Amino acid sequence: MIFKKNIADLTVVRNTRFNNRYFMLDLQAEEPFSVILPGQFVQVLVAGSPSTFLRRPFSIHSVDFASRRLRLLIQIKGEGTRHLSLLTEGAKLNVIYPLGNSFSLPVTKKVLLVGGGCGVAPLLFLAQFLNQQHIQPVILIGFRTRSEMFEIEEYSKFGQLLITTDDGTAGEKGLVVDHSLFQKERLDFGKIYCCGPVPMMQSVARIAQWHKVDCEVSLENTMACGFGACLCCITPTDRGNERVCMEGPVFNTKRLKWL
Amino acid sequence: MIFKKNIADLTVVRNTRFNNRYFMLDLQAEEPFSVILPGQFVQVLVAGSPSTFLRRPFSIHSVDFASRRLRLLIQIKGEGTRHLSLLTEGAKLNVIYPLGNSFSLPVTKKVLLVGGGCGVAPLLFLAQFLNQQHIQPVILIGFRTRSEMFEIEEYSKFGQLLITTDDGTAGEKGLVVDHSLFQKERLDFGKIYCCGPVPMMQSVARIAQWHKVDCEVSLENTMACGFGACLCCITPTDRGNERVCMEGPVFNTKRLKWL
Amino acid sequence: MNDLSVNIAGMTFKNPVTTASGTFGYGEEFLDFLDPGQLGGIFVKAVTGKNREGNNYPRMAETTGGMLNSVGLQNKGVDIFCRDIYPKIKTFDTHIIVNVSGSTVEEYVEVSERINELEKIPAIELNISCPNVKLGGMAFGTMPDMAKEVTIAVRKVYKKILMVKLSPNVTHITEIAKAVVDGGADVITLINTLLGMAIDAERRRPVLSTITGGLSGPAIKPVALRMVWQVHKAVPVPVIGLGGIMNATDAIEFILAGASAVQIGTANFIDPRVGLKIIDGLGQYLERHQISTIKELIGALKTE
Amino acid sequence: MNDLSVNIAGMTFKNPVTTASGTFGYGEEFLDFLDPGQLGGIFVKAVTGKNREGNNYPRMAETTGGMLNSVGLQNKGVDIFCRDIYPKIKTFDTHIIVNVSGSTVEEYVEVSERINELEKIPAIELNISCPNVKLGGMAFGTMPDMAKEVTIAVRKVYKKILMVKLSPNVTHITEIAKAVVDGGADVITLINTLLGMAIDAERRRPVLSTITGGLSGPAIKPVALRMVWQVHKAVPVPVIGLGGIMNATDAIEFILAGASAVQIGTANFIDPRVGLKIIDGLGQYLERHQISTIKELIGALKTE
Ligand SMILES: Cc1cc2nc3c(=O)[nH]c(=O)nc-3n(C[C@H](O)[C@H](O)[C@H](O)COP(=O)(O)OP(=O)(O)OC[C@H]3O[C@@H](n4cnc5c(N)ncnc54)[C@H](O)[C@@H]3O)c2cc1C
Ligand SMILES: Cc1cc2nc3c(=O)[nH]c(=O)nc-3n(C[C@H](O)[C@H](O)[C@H](O)COP(=O)(O)OP(=O)(O)OC[C@H]3O[C@@H](n4cnc5c(N)ncnc54)[C@H](O)[C@@H]3O)c2cc1C
Ligand SMILES: Cc1cc2nc3c(=O)[nH]c(=O)nc-3n(C[C@H](O)[C@H](O)[C@H](O)COP(=O)(O)O)c2cc1C
Ligand SMILES: Cc1cc2nc3c(=O)[nH]c(=O)nc-3n(C[C@H](O)[C@H](O)[C@H](O)COP(=O)(O)O)c2cc1C
Ligand code: FES
Ligand code: FES
Repeated sequence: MIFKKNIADLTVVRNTRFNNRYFMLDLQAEEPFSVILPGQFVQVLVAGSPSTFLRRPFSIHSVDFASRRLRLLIQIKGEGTRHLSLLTEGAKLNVIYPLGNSFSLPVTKKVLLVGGGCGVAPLLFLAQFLNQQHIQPVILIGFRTRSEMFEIEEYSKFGQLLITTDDGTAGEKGLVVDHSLFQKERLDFGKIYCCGPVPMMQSVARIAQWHKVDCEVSLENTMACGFGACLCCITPTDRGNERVCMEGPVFNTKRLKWL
Repeated sequence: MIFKKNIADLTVVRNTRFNNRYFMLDLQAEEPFSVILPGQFVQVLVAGSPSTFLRRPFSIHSVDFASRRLRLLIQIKGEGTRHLSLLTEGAKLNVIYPLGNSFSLPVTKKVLLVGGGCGVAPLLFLAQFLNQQHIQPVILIGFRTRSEMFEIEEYSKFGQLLITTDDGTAGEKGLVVDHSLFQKERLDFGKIYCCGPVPMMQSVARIAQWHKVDCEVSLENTMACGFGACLCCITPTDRGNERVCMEGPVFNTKRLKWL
Repeated sequence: MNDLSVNIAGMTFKNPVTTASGTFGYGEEFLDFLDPGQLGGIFVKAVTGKNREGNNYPRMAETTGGMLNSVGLQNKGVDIFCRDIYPKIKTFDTHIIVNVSGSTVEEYVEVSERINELEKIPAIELNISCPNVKLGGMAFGTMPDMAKEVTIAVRKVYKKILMVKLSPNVTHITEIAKAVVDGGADVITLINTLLGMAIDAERRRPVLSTITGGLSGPAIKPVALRMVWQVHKAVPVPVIGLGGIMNATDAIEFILAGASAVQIGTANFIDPRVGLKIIDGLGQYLERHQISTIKELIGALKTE
Repeated sequence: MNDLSVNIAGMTFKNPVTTASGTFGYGEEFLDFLDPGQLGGIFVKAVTGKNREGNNYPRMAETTGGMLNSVGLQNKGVDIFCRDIYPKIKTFDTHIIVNVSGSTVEEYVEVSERINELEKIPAIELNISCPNVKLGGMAFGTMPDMAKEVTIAVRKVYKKILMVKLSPNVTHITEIAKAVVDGGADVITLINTLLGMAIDAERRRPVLSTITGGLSGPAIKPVALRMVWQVHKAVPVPVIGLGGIMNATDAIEFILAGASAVQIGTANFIDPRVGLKIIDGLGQYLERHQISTIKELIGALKTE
């Protein structure tokens, strides 16, 4: 397997707006991709935005190796993401990819994926990848409300989809950690993969620890480089301060100090 | 007459490319213009260009009061002007206008206008204005070569047009100051108005002085504000350092120290 | 709700948004854009003892997120200021504060004494931090002893509120701040510009006629915020903060760091109405955070 | 034509483009993007006596035209450097220079002594200018006496080329420069980061865990250029210049101001191949201006 970081101008082939907060960029590469694994991310240069000096990191939402496309699912936060949300077909985007480690393969076939907010970004790619290993995960996703749900059918292709909404307009009412799945005596999974807001990941990690289930989370951090050079993005682990962009973004919660 | 500086978002209604260096922006205002005089300029905010922090000054090339439009003739120099050259119809441009003083009215009807490079910008407006005062100026313009000439017919409407080109492909060959007009014993004008590169303006001013003809030039300078607040744009005059953006940009060469 | 007023050394400012010396002319240049009475105050262009022509052209260079200037205190001198300019601006319905500059202690004293007589000027701001003059200026602001000396001398003749504006081009800003407070300063304003330089690579020459100049604009905001925070903690007098403020969020940051008021400088050149927008933005911030008075935010940075 | 090589204290650099300590890891992080052998040299991340975990998260804040960092010298210590890292990087076909940091004079001496033994390391860069550590670091770089003392102490044990990297957070950069040259420095590099601060207005907290941090990027270029120019004129040793260099034009500006070589810092984060682009750009500049060697440009600023 060839692991190699690239810098390239990718072409925006589609910009899909899901709602007033989320959009998806489909990016076309000239060259075929080398290995890209679920959990990895990219660093995007936001040209033409006066207040955006550094690149912006985004998880790889999914990859189509055949057509040399990768997709980013982006939540509008500030100037950089607002600027990206306005890109139209044909625009060039300078991207460094792929970066970081990836989710590790589970040892059992009983696997739970948990996501919320823009933390869902890498989950579809992971689900697809698990399918290729003949694993059908349970996928639990939290949305704020029914009208903000998206890509529901996509997820259903790869596993059993469970949903929570804050207001109960779809699936179970409440946060993902309130889901009835977690109320059971035994949490019957060999592995939990989780990404989303830190408080959510912490709650899920605590539940996993309680049930002695292995749990991996994908962390965010403030990044200057994204490829291990600056040491700005550290998180405390059992081996000291590690770089989220190199030793992560995926960490086994056993190794983290933030529980 | 109401003199008032405005800040407004003007709408680009046309962006005409003359050649690889020059383009013209037609800008539409919502509100009717108050007084705008030939020689005045505007300060344009170049949004979305990371390296353009301050506004960019441009002479007012012409005004159509009835349709509330003003035009800027712009030469591509660096990032700011390159960015403006890419604007398309419908784009909004934040502009402060009108700024600076203006050319003064001549006491005689024999008037010569001399321009070269992007210094031609305010001349059409001036010619049109003189026409309204029943003055038909002689207009002498220098271009590099025939293929870079533009707006020739426009000028011809308002006076007698003379041309020089560096390579002789149109009009007389040479610089504007080489024109046969200046070789005559007597320079039979009551006033010369001149704008263009500083060396050209200096040569014309020297000729004017020799012939004892009144001469006004339009100066450029590095401007931070454009409306008199910063004192960055001074030029030495007989009254000390004066602001090019307020006491100028038009100066009678008698008052300048740069001859 | 939304009380934006602040008190500084006994003066009440209707809001904490003022304009920085040298970036707002004498206020008159902005009359087409705003009513100065809406601002908390105006710090007018430096006034010196005699007429000064300032430095030669070019005086300005654009830099990333900022600009260099080397205006060099061009002004008509204190006589003309008192005779011609003061009568025109004294009617503005806001505090007019005069920025006093000089090359010698005597010049600072002379100018301050004259300004002391002007009824509608409640305060002066001693500019011991101008990087663009050969004599005096910044030299006073980089040495604690000199900074104190000039403050003491002016304090003797100036009876109203004495503000001193510090230079950021120093190793220990708090030492200078303490020195001028010891010398009798009622208020500290900071920062003036950082000493910088721009080069035209194609012509292989400095861009500015003076080679070096003063850097202002958002590029310097992190340095300014740090110094405001350090000085606010170090001295018992109110601090007025500035350096790169472009919008209301920037202003809030300075206030949280310890500024009782802020000055808007370079931003005025890009948007002459920016002061009013910042005042609006401060009101919105208070509303969003349900804070009744902006005074609560002064120095309210949580650092545990 | 187009000779880009420069000589610094007897070393020949194939071109004047090197990378700044702390922004290029140990070179390894860049192997997918470029061959380090194409660069003039690499200044690797700070090495201290013992393992250091650095500061807490968050360590980074973006600012206008720059960024603040408070990494705080995280590294595995000199033992691990010599044992694990050095063998991997010593094969790079370029000069590898180690940035030496410490909290005490003894620590600087200890580390320098160890690095002195490494055959393929021709020089060290004493970092007496790190703003992100509580003890030592910048303190050494802001006081001429301490700067000189640490330089003398290291000079005694370090036999190869001794570079000293200065902090810009001082009143008189030339005094510090003279002090370290007196102490035995062969080369001066400058500038390190400006001490700054960022505040999250919504949360009313500092952005960085350390409250203040070091400002880098194009925002600081005017200050860096000014200091390189001042120091180049003040001391007889070569100067390596850095601070906000993003492209070849910036690099030329530093060279004109007096830098014999430049370091690229923050720009590496945005474009890990920027060093190569700058090398290309320098060649083009020489060609356009018909200059046969870049040495002609060092300090060639025309100021008459
Ligand atoms: C490894 C990684 C993967 C990511 N994947 C995705 C993704 O797939 N989709 C997605 O929408 N977002 C993702 N993010 C977050 C994304 O990078 C930020 O939202 C984005 O950089 C914000 O840029 P901006 O210019 O719009 O906002 P800014 O104007 O920079 O900031 C707006 C607000 O967001 C906060 N913020 C900015 N960057 C971060 C950050 N890195 N971490 C936490 N808070 C931040 C700021 O403090 C500020 O309050 C990821 C981040 C990391 C580190
Ligand atoms: C009163 C006034 C009226 C003007 N009218 C016109 C006009 O009608 N049409 C037109 O094309 N241009 C005009 N200019 C010049 C125009 O403002 C500059 O060309 C423009 O600001 C360059 O911006 P930029 O970002 O493209 O270039 P930058 O990247 O800022 O600079 C590119 C190069 O141009 C030089 N430069 C930039 N600004 C100026 C300036 N103000 N004076 C001299 N050199 C400068 C720089 O030093 C640099 O070498 C006028 C200038 C003034 C002061
Ligand atoms: C063009 C210009 C002229 C200035 N003139 C003065 C002055 O006369 N007196 C003074 O104390 N500060 C002067 N300053 C400094 C500003 O008042 C202010 O301290 C500095 O610009 C930083 O603030 P800013 O980043 O908001 O502009 C001047 C600044 C600029 C840009
Ligand atoms: C993330 C980061 C880490 C740094 N670490 C070090 C360091 O370990 N030692 C050092 O001397 N300088 C360090 N610096 C300072 C840089 O080497 C350089 O002096 C500074 O960033 C200015 O250059 P620039 O604007 O090109 O980045 C660091 C800078 C950054 C941004
Ligand atoms: S972002 Fe630079 S090391 Fe992780
Ligand atoms: S540009 Fe500010 S005074 Fe003229």
